[in-house]
Amino acid sequence: MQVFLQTIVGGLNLGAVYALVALGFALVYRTMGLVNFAHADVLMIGAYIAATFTVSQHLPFAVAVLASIVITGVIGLFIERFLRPLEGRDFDLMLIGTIGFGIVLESVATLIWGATGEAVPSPVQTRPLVVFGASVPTYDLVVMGVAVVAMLALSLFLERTRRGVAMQAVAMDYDAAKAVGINVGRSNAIAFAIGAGLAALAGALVGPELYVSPTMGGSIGIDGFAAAILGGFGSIPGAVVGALAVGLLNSFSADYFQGYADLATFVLFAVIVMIKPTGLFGEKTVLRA
Amino acid sequence: MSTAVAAPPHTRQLRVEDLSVRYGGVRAVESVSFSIAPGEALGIIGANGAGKTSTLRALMGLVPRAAGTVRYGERNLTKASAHTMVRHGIGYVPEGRHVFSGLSVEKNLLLGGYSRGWRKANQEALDGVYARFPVLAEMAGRPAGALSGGQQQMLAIGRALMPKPSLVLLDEPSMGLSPKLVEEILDILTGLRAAGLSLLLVEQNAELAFGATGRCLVMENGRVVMEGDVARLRADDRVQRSYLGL
Amino acid sequence: MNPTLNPLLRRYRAPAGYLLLAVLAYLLPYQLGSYDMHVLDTAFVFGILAIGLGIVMGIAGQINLAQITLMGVGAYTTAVLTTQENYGFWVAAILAVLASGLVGLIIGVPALRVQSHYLGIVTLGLSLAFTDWVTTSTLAGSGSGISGIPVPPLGGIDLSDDYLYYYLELVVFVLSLAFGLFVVRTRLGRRMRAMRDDPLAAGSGGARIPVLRMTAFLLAGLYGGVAGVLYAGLIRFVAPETFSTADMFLLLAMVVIGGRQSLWGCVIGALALSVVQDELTDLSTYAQLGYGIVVVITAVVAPTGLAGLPGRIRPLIRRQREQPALAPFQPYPATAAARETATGRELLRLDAVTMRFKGLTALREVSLSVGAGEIRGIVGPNGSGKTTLFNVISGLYQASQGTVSFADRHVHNLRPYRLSDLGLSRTFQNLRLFRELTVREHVMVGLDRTRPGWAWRYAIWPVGVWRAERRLGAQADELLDRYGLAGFAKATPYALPYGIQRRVELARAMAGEPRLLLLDEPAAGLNATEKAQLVEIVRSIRDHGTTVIIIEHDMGLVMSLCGKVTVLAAGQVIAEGAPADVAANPSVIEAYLGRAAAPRQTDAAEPAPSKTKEPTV
Amino acid sequence: MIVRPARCIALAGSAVLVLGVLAGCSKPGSSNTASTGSSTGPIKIAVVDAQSGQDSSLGQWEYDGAKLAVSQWNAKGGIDGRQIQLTVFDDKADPTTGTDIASKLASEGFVAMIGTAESGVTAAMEPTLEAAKIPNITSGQSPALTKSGDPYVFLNGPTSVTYDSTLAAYLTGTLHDTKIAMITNNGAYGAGEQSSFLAQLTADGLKPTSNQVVTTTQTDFSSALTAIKQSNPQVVFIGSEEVEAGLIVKQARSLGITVPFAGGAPQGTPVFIDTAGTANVEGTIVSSPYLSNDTSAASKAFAAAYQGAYGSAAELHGAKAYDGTEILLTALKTSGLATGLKLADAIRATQYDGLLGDFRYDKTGVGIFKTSIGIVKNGSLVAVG
Repeated sequence: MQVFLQTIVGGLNLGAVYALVALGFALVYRTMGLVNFAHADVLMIGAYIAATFTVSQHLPFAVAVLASIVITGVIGLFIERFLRPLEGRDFDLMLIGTIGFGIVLESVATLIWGATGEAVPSPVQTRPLVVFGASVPTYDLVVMGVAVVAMLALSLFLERTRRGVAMQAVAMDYDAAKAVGINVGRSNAIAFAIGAGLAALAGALVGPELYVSPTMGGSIGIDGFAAAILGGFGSIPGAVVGALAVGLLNSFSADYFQGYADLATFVLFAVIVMIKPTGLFGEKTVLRA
Repeated sequence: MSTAVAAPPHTRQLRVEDLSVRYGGVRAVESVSFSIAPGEALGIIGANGAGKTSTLRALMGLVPRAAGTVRYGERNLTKASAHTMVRHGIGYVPEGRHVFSGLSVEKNLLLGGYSRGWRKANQEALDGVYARFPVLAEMAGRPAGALSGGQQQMLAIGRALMPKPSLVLLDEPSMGLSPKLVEEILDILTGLRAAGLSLLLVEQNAELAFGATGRCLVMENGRVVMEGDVARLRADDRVQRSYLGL
Repeated sequence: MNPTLNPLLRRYRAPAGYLLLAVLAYLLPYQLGSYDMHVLDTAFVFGILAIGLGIVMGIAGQINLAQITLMGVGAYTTAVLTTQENYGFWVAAILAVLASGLVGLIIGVPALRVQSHYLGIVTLGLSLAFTDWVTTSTLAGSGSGISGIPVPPLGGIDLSDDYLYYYLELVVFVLSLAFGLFVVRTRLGRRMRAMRDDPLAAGSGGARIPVLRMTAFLLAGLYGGVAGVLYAGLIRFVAPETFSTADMFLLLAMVVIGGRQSLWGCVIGALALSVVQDELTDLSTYAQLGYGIVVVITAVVAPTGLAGLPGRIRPLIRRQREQPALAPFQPYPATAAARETATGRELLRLDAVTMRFKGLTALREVSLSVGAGEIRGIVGPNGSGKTTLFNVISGLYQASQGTVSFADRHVHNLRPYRLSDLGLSRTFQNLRLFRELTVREHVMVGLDRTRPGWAWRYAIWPVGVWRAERRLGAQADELLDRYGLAGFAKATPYALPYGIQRRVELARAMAGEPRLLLLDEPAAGLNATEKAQLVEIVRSIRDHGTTVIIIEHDMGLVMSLCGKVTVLAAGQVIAEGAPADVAANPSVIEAYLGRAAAPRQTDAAEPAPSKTKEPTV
Repeated sequence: MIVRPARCIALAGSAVLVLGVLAGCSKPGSSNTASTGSSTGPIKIAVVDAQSGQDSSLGQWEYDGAKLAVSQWNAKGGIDGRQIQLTVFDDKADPTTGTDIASKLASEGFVAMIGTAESGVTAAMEPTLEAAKIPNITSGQSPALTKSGDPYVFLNGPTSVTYDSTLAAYLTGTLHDTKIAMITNNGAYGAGEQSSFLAQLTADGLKPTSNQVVTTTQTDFSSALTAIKQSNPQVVFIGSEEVEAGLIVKQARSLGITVPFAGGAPQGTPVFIDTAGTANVEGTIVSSPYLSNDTSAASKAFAAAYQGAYGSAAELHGAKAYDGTEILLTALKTSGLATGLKLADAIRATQYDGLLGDFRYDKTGVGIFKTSIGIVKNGSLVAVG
């Protein structure tokens, strides 16, 4: 029973991290129709920036996270210009183009920070809470809390603000969006910058839970992408629910299958996607996809 | 019918000269010229594939203008890109409605007023559109995609009216609608004219165009083949022949 | 140069080129050091693997991020069977290739349900599942891999020598490439390419999309297996890290940079990138950076890769050649049998068909009966449901209510390819041509009436495939002549004027000699001359025994062509009869021109918009 | 000019034949086998290690250690007046890349190779290196490496059997622990650790209270650690690389596991300690042949030189590579710059008292059979007793 509960806690914590990653995938896809495989590498850049600020500059963690979000967001503006020709292209090209860009980011990170990576100390040092015999580390609660806040903020932004609604409109109908006066290029750039900021937030938060290195994006990116797909690609609540599902799937298969955890996870994932191809919440279709 | 959306009387004239459109090697529109006086309603009619929609899209800047000039009032809009047109007072109702189907009716309307701001800046215009189209007020929270065809058409028109344009371009508002609804569209267009707006109406439904405008162009194969008062064209059986291939 | 010489030169240019390549390939090892030899041997393994990825991704359009895993299956099967089960190398090799083919099929199963990024992540996941399995399973040597794979025995030739192994690889590679090119350029590959460019049109032309997708994955698996066996024989050691995601992305980059839609491109990309990658191994980080940048630039600037460059450059340097003109259509010989069928027996019947989309009703209780030998016109204002009607008849939509029967069979649940087999063919309103296929290939796709089982001949009797291909080619040339398209045989249709594209689509639809032909706005965008030719063609088609239903806006054309016209408005049939009667019908005039001319009706119903989009697969 | 195609083909065909004959009908490559070790110019030695990816910190340490030894020898004038040239190759921890590099070493005339840090990569390279007669002093510690009968493979440290038997003996014999839990990963290193430590326990008549296997990519260990916690062990054996082991320990502490962890070489490294957090690793029991930089005068000198050259503290992997390189260079000197089997024999004969202990190679290529037990205190490893 305790293992079961603890596995749930672990799964939810993983899920919270994946949620932050999946939100970025979902946002960029929903507003731009771009499947961005470089997202996890943007995350890695964000993690490095935050780590640099905390470890070398000794800034408070929250400040470092904010700085990382802002800086990575600005970097995102440049990346978007670079990737702009790929928006709305066929999937093969998006796939290889953004993967290629991810490799560029990885090598740039290696050149700046070296290949060996960096450990980031946990910013919260209090004892874990114990709930029904399961320990819930306080930092995990922070991550989950931030994930929930990020989801709500993103939903509010997309549903309630002028800019957010306009971004959705761009993805739904390019020409009609132009006709009502939306500067489509700028809208996309901002959407991508927000996605990059989200990636930075995710990266900064997972830094202390993992180890920051140029290759850290790999498996987080795949799990985050799987989460976004599972929830219904482009759906904001779907990203979070999908992420929690993938997190739980991961931790339970680790429990039951030990070394064969990945095998179990991905076979199950394939089966779920085949049964429900549009995900739990249905794909938020963009016109071009 | 309320006239709350009426723009202040304006004095701008639309002048289009030698507008051409090419898709690849195909000439869709060949050197089309016309002008619309302030408060005038002009119709462009013709059979399917005559180049009416391409003319309108080129005017809006949604497809590249291969040649020609576009002036509205003092401004030369020949090089203006599509998203700036609304700031010059030009509203656009696309062919096939093209409402943002995943967004609510109200958000569609607010997006219509995107260039002016968001809820605060658009509240008055929003009330005006709701007054004009009460059914949209009833449906305000529904996703636009769930509306019926006629309601979507009203939404598309309402969206174009949100920024209080002085000129509205409408592309086949009657498409796929029942005769009764076409009648309603006619009433709406008459109302817009009465409010002092200039209209450019592209229609396959000639009777609607005749009813809503005072002057029409007839297009065939990318060219203007006839032009004249509605009364004259209505009597001219060449129009009917052009349509029915007689 | 003597112009008479040109054809000769042209004829022998290709064989001479191949011969030169063969000589170079034979002599290459004499110029290389032992390390370069090893690099080249590894490059060839990737070359073969890239052919497999080229077929599944470039030719069939199916994202497969588990291609490297298929090689892993081949290599691991060889390793396990030789080291633990004591099988001979070549027996193990055959079993390994079969195993990879089987795994290819398994990995392809999701492609039956999902495509694009969904398929990407699922195949990537399955690839990680494989890595996990070989890492953990003691059968597969766990994390430390399997060493001690025996040297492949080959009649006393020492294949542990990289130089001699090269010749083995060369032979296998050439055979693999030749078979790949053979598949791509004959009917199986042609159908795959058609499916890639437009699954809907390919399906309507009789291609079994699910079977084709699985075949593509099977081929990817077999190629992966061959690459894996060669890998096992060359390196004689397998470990999980070798078949990793990073290597998969490298392979993907090879194929995209080389040009995914050309097997030559894939191969050249693989060989070049393997060698370049190795040259730069000492500058790891900068090499990675450069490789990333090249990949991005290729995706952005040259989406067709290196293989696509000649095609993009050629028009720039070569003077615009005189465009050949569309030759006149040569009417079909009117056969007696055709006249026989033109007796008006009912061929197509719709009973009270209703089509709803999410609460919108596009067709409302439409009933229709078309007799054999008719040319039926379907007219109506924009958005009245005409195209939806065609989509229901051709099996793209399933009617919400009502029944469709074709040639006395209930067909309203049949898939488009089944209807195509029964003799139903169509064109599309917005021209659905295959972007990368030549005009001749379009016609050949239309002519190809083979069933999926036919594909076994590729494995058993390729000569038979080749012969059938020549017959198909001859038929295609005949048909191109008939439709006046012979001058454009080698052109891709999207570079051609619109009128010719329309003609191509018509020729493709008629290639299978259908019993019923549905034409959706065939005159749209045509000029007056072309319209006149169209009338002539459609008449000849009917006289040849094919019944025609035509949706058209050009009323003049409808008037002159159709014996009977059905008028749709707002999803309902409002009139039917001879063209002249219909044109005089007040409700038709009202529907077209507006209502002033007709008395008002109290129509409370509110028909929905039916500007329906084509469904996407 | 008129060219008849048929003649064209015939010409080309005969050209092939002629060229084939010219090439001597011999198999290619037989004439240009690179001679290992030319008699002039620098002595070429390769370091092969991961310089990129997750294991690149290991690779960096090893390269630094080897470089230090070489630069010291070169400063003293090299061997027989010839300088030693050290070249580093990045194997990306990938066996295939390893085999490519092995061929490269063979064709470019390297006399010997230092590395790799991954037993899997070394195993993949072995056949090629054996065929090319290139001695290889590896940092791998898998017992499998010693079983191939390859005379060219040498370990620069003990095998994992030594690590784990020493550790098991300390836990069961000295501490009298009987309740020992295990957590290992399914990678090459982890699987090796699992089997050898489990074998030691079994030999002592013990069963682990819990035996958890995790994957190398896992980041959440809740279920495994909770199972371990419930089995109530006195100590947890950990068989995983630096970063993952650090995450495991970090999560274990937050789940309320307070007992010490015990493990091999990775658990003594700064990366492990930083990743887990200094407070979390306090008391970790480490079996290592090189516990700290101040166990002997030699290690102090090494550490000082290392600090001077790279500005960071030396640790086990750098020391291993340093020892291995010293042994190689000594053998080169004593054998009079021999190559191939002679050099291998010279290495085998070299008796070297190094940083890790006294190397006396047996015929399986293992030269050292002893590790010591250390405990992590305040973020650094301290020898026990």
